[in-house]
Amino acid sequence: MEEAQGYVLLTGLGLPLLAALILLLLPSSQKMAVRYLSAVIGAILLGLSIYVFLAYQASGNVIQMELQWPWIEHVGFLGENGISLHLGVDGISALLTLLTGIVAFAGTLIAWKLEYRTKDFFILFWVLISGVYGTFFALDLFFFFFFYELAVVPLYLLIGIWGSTRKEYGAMKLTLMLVGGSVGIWIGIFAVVHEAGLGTFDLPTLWEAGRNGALSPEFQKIIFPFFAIGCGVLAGLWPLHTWSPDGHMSAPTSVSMVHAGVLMKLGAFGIIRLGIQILPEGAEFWMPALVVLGTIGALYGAIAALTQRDFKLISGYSSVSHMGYVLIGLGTLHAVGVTGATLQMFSHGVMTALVFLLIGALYDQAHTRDLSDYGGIAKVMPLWVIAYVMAGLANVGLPGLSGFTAEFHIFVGAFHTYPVFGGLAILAAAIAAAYMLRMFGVVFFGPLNPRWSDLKDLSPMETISAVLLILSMLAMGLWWSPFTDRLENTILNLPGVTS
Amino acid sequence: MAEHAWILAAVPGLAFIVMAATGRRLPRQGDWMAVLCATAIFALFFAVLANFLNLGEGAWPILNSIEWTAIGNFELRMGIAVDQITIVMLGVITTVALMVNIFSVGYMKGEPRYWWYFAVLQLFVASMLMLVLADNLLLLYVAWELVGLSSFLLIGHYWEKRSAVEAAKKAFITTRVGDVGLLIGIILFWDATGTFNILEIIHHVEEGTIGDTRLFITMMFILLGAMGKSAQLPFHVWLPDAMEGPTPVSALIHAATMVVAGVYLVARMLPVFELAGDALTVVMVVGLLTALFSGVIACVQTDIKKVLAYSTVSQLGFMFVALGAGYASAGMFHLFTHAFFKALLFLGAGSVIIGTHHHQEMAQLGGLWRKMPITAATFLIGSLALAGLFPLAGFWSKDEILHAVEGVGMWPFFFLAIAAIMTAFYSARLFIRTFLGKPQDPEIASHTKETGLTMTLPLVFLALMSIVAGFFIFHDFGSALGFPGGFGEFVFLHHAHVFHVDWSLVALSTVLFVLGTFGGAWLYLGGRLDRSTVLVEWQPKVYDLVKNKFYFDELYQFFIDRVVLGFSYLVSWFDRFAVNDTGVDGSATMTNYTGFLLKHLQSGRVPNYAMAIAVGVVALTLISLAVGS
Amino acid sequence: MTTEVLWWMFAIAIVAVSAGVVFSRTVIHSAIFLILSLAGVGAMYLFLTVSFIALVQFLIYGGAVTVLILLALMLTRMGVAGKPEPTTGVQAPFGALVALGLMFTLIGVAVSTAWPGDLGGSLPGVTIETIGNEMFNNYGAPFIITAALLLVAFIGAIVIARQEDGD
Amino acid sequence: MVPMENYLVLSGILFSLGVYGVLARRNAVLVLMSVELMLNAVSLNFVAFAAYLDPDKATGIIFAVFVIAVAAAEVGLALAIVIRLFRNRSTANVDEAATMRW
Repeated sequence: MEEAQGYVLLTGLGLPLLAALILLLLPSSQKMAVRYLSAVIGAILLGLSIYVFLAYQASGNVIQMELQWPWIEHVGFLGENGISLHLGVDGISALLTLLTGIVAFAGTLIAWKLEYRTKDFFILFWVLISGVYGTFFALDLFFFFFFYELAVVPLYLLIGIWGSTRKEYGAMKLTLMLVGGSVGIWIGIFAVVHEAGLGTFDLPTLWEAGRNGALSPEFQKIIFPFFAIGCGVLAGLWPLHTWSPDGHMSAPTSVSMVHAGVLMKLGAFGIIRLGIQILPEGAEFWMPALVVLGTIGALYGAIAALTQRDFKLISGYSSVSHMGYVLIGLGTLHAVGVTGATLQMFSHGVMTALVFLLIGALYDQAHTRDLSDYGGIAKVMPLWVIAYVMAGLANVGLPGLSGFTAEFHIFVGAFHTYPVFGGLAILAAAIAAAYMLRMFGVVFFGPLNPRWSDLKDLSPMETISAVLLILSMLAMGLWWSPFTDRLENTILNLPGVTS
Repeated sequence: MAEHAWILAAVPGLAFIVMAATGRRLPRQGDWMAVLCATAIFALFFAVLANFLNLGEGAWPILNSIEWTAIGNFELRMGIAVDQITIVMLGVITTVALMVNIFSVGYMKGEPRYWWYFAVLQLFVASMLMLVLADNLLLLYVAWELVGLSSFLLIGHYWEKRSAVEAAKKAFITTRVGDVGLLIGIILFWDATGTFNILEIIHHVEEGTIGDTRLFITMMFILLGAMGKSAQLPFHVWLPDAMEGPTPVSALIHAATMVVAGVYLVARMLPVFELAGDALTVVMVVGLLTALFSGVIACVQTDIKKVLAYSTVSQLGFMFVALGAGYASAGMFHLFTHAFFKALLFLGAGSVIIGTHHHQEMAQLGGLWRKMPITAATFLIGSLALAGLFPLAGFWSKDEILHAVEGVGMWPFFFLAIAAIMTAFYSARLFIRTFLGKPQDPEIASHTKETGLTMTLPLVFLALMSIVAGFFIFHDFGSALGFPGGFGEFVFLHHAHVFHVDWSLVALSTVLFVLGTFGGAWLYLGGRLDRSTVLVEWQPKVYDLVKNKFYFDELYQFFIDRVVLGFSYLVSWFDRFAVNDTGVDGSATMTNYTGFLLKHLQSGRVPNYAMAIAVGVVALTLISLAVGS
Repeated sequence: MTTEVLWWMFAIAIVAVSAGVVFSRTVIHSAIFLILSLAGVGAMYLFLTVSFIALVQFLIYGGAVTVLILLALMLTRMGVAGKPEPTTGVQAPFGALVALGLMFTLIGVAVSTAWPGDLGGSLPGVTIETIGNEMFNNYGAPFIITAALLLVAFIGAIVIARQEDGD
Repeated sequence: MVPMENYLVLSGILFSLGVYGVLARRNAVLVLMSVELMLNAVSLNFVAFAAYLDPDKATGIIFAVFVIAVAAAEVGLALAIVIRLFRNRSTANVDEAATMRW
C-alpha cells in the first residue's frame, strides 16, 4: 500500500512533465486539443492531490507514502549514499499538495481563453507545476532544489511572453531576485551536506543530524540566514518583496494565480523544510528576526495597499502583508502559530488565486486596472462581485472563511511568544478591512459608470474555477479540523516547536 | 430542548443558504420563507424557555459542546451555554426579528434585491443568536464578526447610493477597530488561562490565575470590542450613518439587537470586570459620557432616524452605566425594555417614511397624526416609554439604573438625571414635530396615508410590549409566568433581589420626565419654532458645535486623510523609491554600470588577452613560490 | 669537455636565432630563423641521446611545419616586404617586461630548486623499440585520441581555408 | 656533462622569447612562430627531465612526441585561420581583428 502510494507521488510530479512532452509533440495549431489535454491533466492532478490529502493518515507516521530510488551513489564528493529520488509527504506538504491541485486546475481553466501561443504556454505551465509538486514531495536536498528551480525558472518566460504591463521589467526583476535567493539556498545546501559529513543528501537523515548535534549550533546560526533569506525572497520577506507587486502586475492571469497561490508558498515551505527542520538551533536563534520582518511586512503591505490605485498592486501588497503573517507564524515556533502559518499558506493561496482570477476576468474586458475608472459594476457583474467580496472578506479575516482560521491560529501563537508583534499583526488585519472595503466601495458599488454597462459576467470556465476556490475557502473557514488534524503530528514533531 | 438551543441559530442559517441560492426564483422572492423562519424560531424560543424553566435553577447554565480541534494542548471546544442572560437575549432577538420580518414585507415591497434583503436578514438573525448562545469567546467572536458583516451588507443594501456605501464601510471599519481589541482580549485570556470557555475563564479569574495588571489590560481590550459594537464614545460615529440602511434593519440591528451585543458581552463578563481593578469605573465613565454627549446631539437632529439613532447611542450609554455600577440586572433590564420601544420607534419611523413616500426630515413633516393615526398612537407610546412615563417599560428600567447608580455616588447620578431629562426632551420634540402641529409641507401631507396591515400590526404588538415589558420587574408578574420571580430575581450577578417600588425615586423620575417633556412641548408645541430659534440665536456657537456632533466626524476624517492615508502615501513612496528604485533597481543599475566599465577590458584584441594570461601565469607562479617558501 | 663546449656553442646559437625569430623585422627572416632554432633544439635532443625525438624534430618541425608556415606567408603575401608599418604592437614594452619577468622566474626556479640526484643526462635504455612499446601499450588511448585530433584539425583547416563561392 | 639546470635555463629563455613574440608582434604568422618556440621549449624541458631524473622510462619522450603531434595540428588549423582572416579583412595583423568584443 505504502509503496503504491509512493507511485502516486511520482505520478504527481511525472504527469505534468509527461503532459509537457506530449504537448511538445502536438502541432501548435491544435489549440483545442491542447486545452482539452491540459484540462484533463489538471483534473487528474486535482484528483490526485485530493487523494494525497485525504489518504494522509492524521494519526500515522509523520512521513507517509515514501518512495526511494537511489540515483547517484559512491561518487566522490557526493558521498557514500549520495543522491536518491526520495519522495514522501508529511502533513504540511499534504496540505500544500491539495492547494497546488486546486490552484493548478483553476489556472488551467482560466488559461482556456488564451489565444497567443497556447501550446507553448501550457508546456511551460506544466513544467512549472511539476516543479511545484516535486518540491513538496522531495525528501532529498538535491531534488528539493532541482524542483524548486524547475518551478521558478519557467516564470521568466511565462511572464516575459504572455505578460502585460512592463512585462520585461517585471519578469527580469522577479527572476533575478528569485535566482539570487536560490544561490543562497544552494550554498546552504552544500554547507550542510559537507558539515554533516554523512555523505548523503537525504533530508530525513540530515534532519536527524540537525537534531542530534552533528551540525554544531554555531554552524547552524551561520547557515540559517542563507536558507531563510534564500527562501524568504520567494515568500515575500520584507524588504525583498518588491518583485511581488511588479511581478504580479505584469504576469498573465493564470500565472499570477499559480505564482501568488502556490509558488510563494514554496518559499515558506523551504524555510520549514530546510531552515527549521535541518537547522533547529539556527532557527531558534534567528526566529525573532523573522518575526520582526514578518510583522513589518504585514503592516507595511497593508498600509501601502491603502492608497494604491491598481487592482493588482493592491493584491500584490496584500500578498506581502499576508505572507508576513506566515513568517510571523513560523517565527513563533509554537505549535499553534506554525499551524496557523501553514493554514495561512493554504488560505492565502486559494484567496489570492481567486482574486487574480477575477482581476484577470475584468481586465480582459475593460483593459484598465485603475480603481477610479470603475464604479457600480455590481450591477453588470453580480457573480464577479460576489466572488470578489468573498475573497476580500477572506482577506480581511472574516470568520467563516479560511483567512480567519489561519490568522486566528497565528495570532494565538504570536501572542504566546511575542505579544507585541501579535498585537501589531492584528492591527494589520484591521487595516486590511480598510483597503478592501475602500476598493469594494469605489469599484463594485455606487452608481454604475455607463462606460461599463456592457461588461460581461464570469464565463462558465471562470465560474467553475471561482466556485472551486470559494469552496476551498469555506471548507477551511467552517470546519478546519480535517486540516489541523493532519498538521498536528507533523508540526508537533518539528524540532524546536513548543506547544 | 434547552441543550439543543443551537437549533434556534441553525434554522435561520439554513434559511439564509436556501434563500441566497434560490431566493430570486422563489414565488414572492421568498419573503414568506423569511417570515416562516422568524415565526419558527419565535415558537422554538418558547420551547427552549419552557424547558429551561422546567429544568430549574439547579441546572443552569445548560451546556452542550463538542470538540472542534486540538493541536497539542491547544484544545478548542465549540458549544452553547444557556443561562438567564442568554434567555433574555433570545427572547428579545426572536421577538423583534419576527416583528421586523413581518414589517419588512410591507416596507421593502418593490425595492431592489428584495430576496437578498430577506436572505441577509436571516443571516443576521442566525449569527446574532449564535452570538448569545456561544459558550466560548471564540465562537462569540465569530458570530460577532458575522453580525458585523450582515450589518455591513444591510446598511449598504442600496449600494447604488454613494452615501449608503460610505456608511456601510464606516460601520464595518469602525467596529472592526473595536473588534481588534476584542480579539486581542480573547487571545490574552487564552494565553493566561488556556481556554476560550467563558465560564472557565470566569472561574480562573476568580481563582486569581491572572495577575491584576494583566487582567485589567485584557478587560480594557474586551471593553474596546464592546464599545465598538455598542457605539460608545468615541466609536459612536458609525451608528447614525448606519441609518442609510432600510429602516426595519435599523430597528432590528441598530436598535434592538446587534448594538446591544456590547452590553451583552460586558454583562456576560461582569464577574471578570468586577475583579479587574478599575475596569468597571471605566465602563461607567464611558457610558456616562456617551449618554450625555449623544443625548445632547439627539436634541438638535432634524432627521427622524438620526434622532432615534443618537437616542439609541444614549440609551446604550445608560446600559453601560448600569453595568459599570455592577448591576447586571439593571443593564439587562434596560436592554430588554429598550429593545421593544426603540424597535417600535424605528418601525414607526419606517411607517412614516413609507406613508409620506420617503420623507424623514422633521422640517417637512408635522401633523401626521390625522393621516396616520395608528402609527401616531404607537409612536406616542414608544416615545413616552423612551421618555420614561410611569408606568411604561422605559420608566421601570431607567428607574432601576438610577437606583443602581445611586449607590455609586452623587455625580454619576446627577449626570444621568440630566441625560434622562434630555431623553424626555428629544422624545417630546420628535413626536411633536412629526405628528402634531400643522403639516409643514402640504405637498407631502396630501400624499400621506396610513400604511398597510403588515406594517401596523408589528407596531401594535410592539406598543403592547412597550407597555407591559416593564412589569417583568415585579416578583408576582414574573412568577406568574413561571420565572423564579421578577427580572432582578432572574438575571443577577451575585444576589437575586426582589424589586420594591421606591416611591421617592418614582417621584424624582417623574419630575425628570415632566421637566424634559414640558421643555420640549414649550419649545415646539403648536408647530412653532420661534422659541427654539431664539435659543439657537442666543448661543449660535454652542448650537453649531452640537449640530455638528462635536466635530467627531471631521476629526476622524482629518485623522484618516492626513495621518493614516498620509502615512500610507509615505510608505508607498518609500516602497517605490527607496526599496524598489534605489534598493532593487539600484543594485541592478550598479551591476549594469560596473559591466559598462568593465566591458572595456574586453578589447577584442588577441594580444591583450594573451598578455592577461601571461601576467596571470607569472603572478600565480610568484605567489605560489612566495607561499611555498 | 668537447661535448660541453659544443653544447654551449649550440645553446648560444639557439638563443641567438630564437631572438632573431621574434625580433627580426621581416617575416621571411623570422621564418628562416625559426628553422634554425628548431634544428638547434633537435641538436639538443641529440645531446640528450634521444635520436628518435631529434629525428622527429628535424622531419616534422624543421620540414613540414616550416614549409606550412612559408606556404601561409606566400598565400597571405606577407613575405612581400616593404610595407613600412610597425611590426610590434602598442603593448610591446609591457610584453617585454612580462617576458623578462617570466624568464627570471623560470631561471630562478630552475637554478634554485634542489633537483634529486643527477643521473647522467642520457637515456641509454630508451630505444625506438621501447618508445614504440610504451606508445602502443600504455599510451594507446591518448595515441588514438591524438590521431583523431589530427584528423579533425586537418578537416577543420580545410573547411576554414576553403574558398567559398560567396567570397 | 652539462648539468640539467643548463637545459632548464635554455628552455626558460626560449619560452620567454616566445612569450615576448606572442605579446609584442602584430603579424599573426609571427605570433604562431613564437608559439612554436614556446612549444619547443616545453618539449625540451620534458626530454631533459626524462633524461636526468628518470632515464629508465620513456614517459618524457612520449610527451614530447605528443607535443609535436599537437603542434602540427595546431599549426595547420591556425594557419587556415590566418588565411581566412587575411582573405576577409586583408590583413594578418592580430590587433586589427577586434570584432569579438562588446
